[in-house]
Amino acid sequence: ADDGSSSGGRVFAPPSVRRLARELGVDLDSVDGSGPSGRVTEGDVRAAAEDDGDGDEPNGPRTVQSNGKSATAKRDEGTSASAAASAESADREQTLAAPATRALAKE
Amino acid sequence: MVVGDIATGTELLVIGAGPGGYVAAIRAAQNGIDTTLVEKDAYGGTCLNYGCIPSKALITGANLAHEAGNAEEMGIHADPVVDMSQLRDWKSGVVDQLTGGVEKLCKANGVNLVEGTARFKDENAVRIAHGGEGQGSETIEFEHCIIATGSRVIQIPGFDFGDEPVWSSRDALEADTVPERLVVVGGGYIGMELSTTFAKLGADVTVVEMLDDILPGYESDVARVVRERAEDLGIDMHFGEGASGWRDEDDGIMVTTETEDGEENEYRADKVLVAVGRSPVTDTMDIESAGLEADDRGFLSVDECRRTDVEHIYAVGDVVEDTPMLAHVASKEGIVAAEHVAGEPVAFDSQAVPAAVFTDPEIGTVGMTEADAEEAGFTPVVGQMPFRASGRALTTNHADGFVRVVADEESGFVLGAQIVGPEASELIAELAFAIEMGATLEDVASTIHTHPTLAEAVMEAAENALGQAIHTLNR
Amino acid sequence: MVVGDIATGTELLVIGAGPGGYVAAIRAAQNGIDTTLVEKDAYGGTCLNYGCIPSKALITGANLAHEAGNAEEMGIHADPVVDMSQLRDWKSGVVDQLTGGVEKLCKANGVNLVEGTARFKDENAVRIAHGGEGQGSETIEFEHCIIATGSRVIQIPGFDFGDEPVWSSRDALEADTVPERLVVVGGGYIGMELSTTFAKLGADVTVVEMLDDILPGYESDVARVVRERAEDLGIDMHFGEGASGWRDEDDGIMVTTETEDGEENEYRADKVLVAVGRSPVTDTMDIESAGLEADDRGFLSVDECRRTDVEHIYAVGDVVEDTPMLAHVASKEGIVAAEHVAGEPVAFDSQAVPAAVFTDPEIGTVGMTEADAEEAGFTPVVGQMPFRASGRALTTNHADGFVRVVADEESGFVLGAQIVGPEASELIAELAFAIEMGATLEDVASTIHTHPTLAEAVMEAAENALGQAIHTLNR
Ligand SMILES: Cc1cc2nc3c(=O)[nH]c(=O)nc-3n(C[C@H](O)[C@H](O)[C@H](O)COP(=O)(O)OP(=O)(O)OC[C@H]3O[C@@H](n4cnc5c(N)ncnc54)[C@H](O)[C@@H]3O)c2cc1C
Ligand SMILES: Cc1cc2nc3c(=O)[nH]c(=O)nc-3n(C[C@H](O)[C@H](O)[C@H](O)COP(=O)(O)OP(=O)(O)OC[C@H]3O[C@@H](n4cnc5c(N)ncnc54)[C@H](O)[C@@H]3O)c2cc1C
Repeated sequence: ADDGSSSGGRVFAPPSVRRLARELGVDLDSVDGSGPSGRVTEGDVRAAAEDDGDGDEPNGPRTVQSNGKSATAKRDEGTSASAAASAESADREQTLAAPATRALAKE
Repeated sequence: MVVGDIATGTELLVIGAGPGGYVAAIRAAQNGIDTTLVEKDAYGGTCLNYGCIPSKALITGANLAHEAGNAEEMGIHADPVVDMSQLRDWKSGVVDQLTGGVEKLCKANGVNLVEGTARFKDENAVRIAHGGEGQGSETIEFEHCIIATGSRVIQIPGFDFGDEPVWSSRDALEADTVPERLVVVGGGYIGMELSTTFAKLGADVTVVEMLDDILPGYESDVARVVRERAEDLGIDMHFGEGASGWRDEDDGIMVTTETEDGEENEYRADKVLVAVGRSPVTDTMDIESAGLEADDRGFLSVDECRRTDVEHIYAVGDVVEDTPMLAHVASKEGIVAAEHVAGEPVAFDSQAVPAAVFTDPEIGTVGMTEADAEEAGFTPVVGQMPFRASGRALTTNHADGFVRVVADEESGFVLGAQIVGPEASELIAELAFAIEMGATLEDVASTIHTHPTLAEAVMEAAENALGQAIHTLNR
Repeated sequence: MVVGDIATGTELLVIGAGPGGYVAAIRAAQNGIDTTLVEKDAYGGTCLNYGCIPSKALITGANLAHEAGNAEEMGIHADPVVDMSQLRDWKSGVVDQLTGGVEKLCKANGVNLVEGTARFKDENAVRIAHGGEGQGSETIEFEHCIIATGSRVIQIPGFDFGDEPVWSSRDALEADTVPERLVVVGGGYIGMELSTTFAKLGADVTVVEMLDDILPGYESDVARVVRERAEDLGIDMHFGEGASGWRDEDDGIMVTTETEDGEENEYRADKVLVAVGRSPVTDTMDIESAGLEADDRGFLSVDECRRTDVEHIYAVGDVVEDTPMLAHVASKEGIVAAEHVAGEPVAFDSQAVPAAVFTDPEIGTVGMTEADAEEAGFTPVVGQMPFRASGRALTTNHADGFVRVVADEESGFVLGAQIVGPEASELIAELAFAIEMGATLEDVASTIHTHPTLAEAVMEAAENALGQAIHTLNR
């Protein structure tokens, strides 16, 4: 994993992962990325959220009801998902991993 | 018709229906927010009516006519005649189709549309003046507001857009004849796009630019490809000269310029296009009444959710400080603001903003240059692929330019890209996406790219940065 | 000149200098492997000499002439005349430039080049027969070998490519006049690319296809866009008919076809192009001597590193079973094989292989269709964006077609994409990359895409799949 210093202090993570971090109140700067060169994955963010304990306040905006659904509530189902479900999504993450990730796995 | 003042309320009021405002309004409505969109002129704003869309339509026509007329080496013999007023009408048809589409899409998503000019009454209300005499006005109260009033063209001393020979970009896009001689003041992207267009349509074009190259802000090897092509097209470029005025002549006009050390030059012309920039429209709607203040150039400062200093009032698009004045930036900011109003965990956190210039050839850039990367503390590695080594580029007969990828040497993360060449505006998309994804050079290099395509050059530039390009020599 | 048989040795022998072989040879040499490349005909193989490159060059010429001659609505009035032999010469110039480049690149990277035809002597040696009488032969011993001998056109009963009116794709690409009437046997991608080209150049084109639509293998709504445009171009398409033979007539030839229930039809023509497929070249180099056996159609089976059953002999490109017969697949396989020889931890593990068809409009596809995704056990969600709602498409006057993105509903992972429309071949690159990266719909949708570009339609298709497209209605 990358210590961040070589990367100009920037965190490398896909948009969906950045959004998830905001949702779960995870500070991306403090996450150790498990992807190639320290890229932060969805799994890393979820793990960081678990480590922080479940009671964390998301640093995102207030939750409003829209179309009868709450954006934060939608995502909360994801966080409280069973261990089995997250294992499954980790599997998928591996099979659908990026070229550099697959190369890493082979080495 | 309503005369007098009646008050209505809305959860979200969006002021301005350009790519910032209409996109924000649609997205907010999609999120179940009761949304009202006010526009004083035309749906689609500058971009659809007087900017991106009409300029690109004319460029298509100019390119087709010019290419077909200059393809003898390919065995194509043609002498195209362009009927400029027909070309203009076609362009207007495209604009109408799109602006009509915007209106329909707003309605279909449930946005309330109001025509008129908005001015703030206070922090929670605007007064809307409807166009025309005696059309009255109405007050709209809002919980949230998004300011998306865009920008207007900058006028310079000595050139009044009210005068017939003085063109703004908007006038140029409305032209129904091609001037014989056109002087273009300003070698920025709008100036160069229009210079190229009119040169291809047959005008004798002279560009006058204060700085020492066209396309300030772009690296010199990128600008050079466009400058050399402009020279081939017969465009006469003068650097280090500022336009000082113009006067009528027997035959057309005379445009005068001045160098820094006071030397004067004169250029004969029929029209003079002034394209020196745009400034934000924040001075015509009493923002002070809402407790807002613009900076000295008129921009509004915002936080990462696009909130102004007044928390429930957002600003997006050309009025926003620090982000580039581009349509796709306006739209992204509009989406962020709208989703934030709806309570989504969003931020304007894009790692890189792509930009395109539709000159000949096109330019597409995103993220950091090599110099930027160094400045940001990276040790950059750079890979390049010239289009003259691309099979697809040669088969399209457009092989000038190159793809350059900038990455962090140690981690391999892609940090930026500069493309100048055919379809550069499209090709930059993959690299913008790569940067957003936190992708490495290896990710780009080992993805199969279809043969024969220009996109292969993107892959090869990444391979070149890794020292393993196939179709160009590695350093 | 060497006459007689001398033996030399090489670490890696690559047979065939097409996009599979020359790319493998260059990459192996880059990795420090002593590499020899044998080619019997022309550097660049089918692709550069008789396939991808010349066909795309002619398409460029045909498109330009046709578009310029049909742009009255844009105010462009032209009556282009195409000098076919000049167009052909220009095309040949492009080919020469690229094949010359391949030769130079091989040399610059240190590949030993040998001209001649290779046949296996045993598992570790080939004999090279040099072209021409009395040129002798040589034996080359190798540690590793990569077979990249490509494919040849399939001939059908009743049509002998030796006969002057019977064209293979290669003959069509060498034509120096446009036949007045052309019958094309086979509505696959090569048949349709050439039908479109010749129709635009002025031929009366008739396509005869055994199956019930053009472009078998593509979804019907994708094929339909191309079929309808082909109809507009005056191409006459007949389905469910197989070509049975031809005969000379007073004026040209008569091509006869037969339907499944024995009905016969006749089409007058000047030339008949047979484009029914290609078969691997594995029957002319004594592969048995190396202990190899091809399947009944002539293909070689390989493992994920492209090794055949004989461990130190690899096969790449059109000779390989199961992967599509495409140039970029050949190149990727060549890279994998070369790097494997060099001891790198590689595999042909691409998640999806993009493919393009350069018809009017173009097609670009990658990965799974909705049906594929269902079959693979995903619950697919699909998003679509029609080009007629794209500002950029309208300004280019090419607004037929759409972008479709297929994803897994639960995870959002992008699984596939189908694009038919302008620059589809280029636009597919971003989605191929997205699939390789394991990106989600949200990743694509929230990446800023430059305005106005066709690539925005990719973003909007992803947004549509998420139920939040701006410029098209969501389901
Ligand atoms: C010639 C030209 C070419 C361009 N080409 C490109 C290009 O290729 N790509 C690109 O990304 N950008 C391009 N741009 C820039 C692009 O047009 C702007 O960045 C974009 O339009 C900004 O969007 P916006 O929504 O912020 O503002 P605008 O599009 O300017 O829209 C603002 C809207 O607000 C309305 N309005 C203002 N005040 C009020 C009020 N008080 N009440 C009600 N309504 C009000 C205006 O009438 C207007 O419709 C070009 C610009 C020009 C001039
Ligand atoms: C008209 C047409 C258009 C096409 N368009 C496209 C397209 O747009 N995109 C795309 O991806 N694909 C396209 N293809 C397919 C593409 O050309 C092939 O997939 C590609 O060339 C395969 O590469 P290869 O290296 O496997 O074989 P080839 O390119 O066929 O090269 C094999 C080489 O091996 C040589 N050789 C054979 N036997 C021996 C021997 N015993 N000793 C020495 N040398 C030998 C041959 O002379 C030849 O040069 C097209 C094909 C055709 C015919």
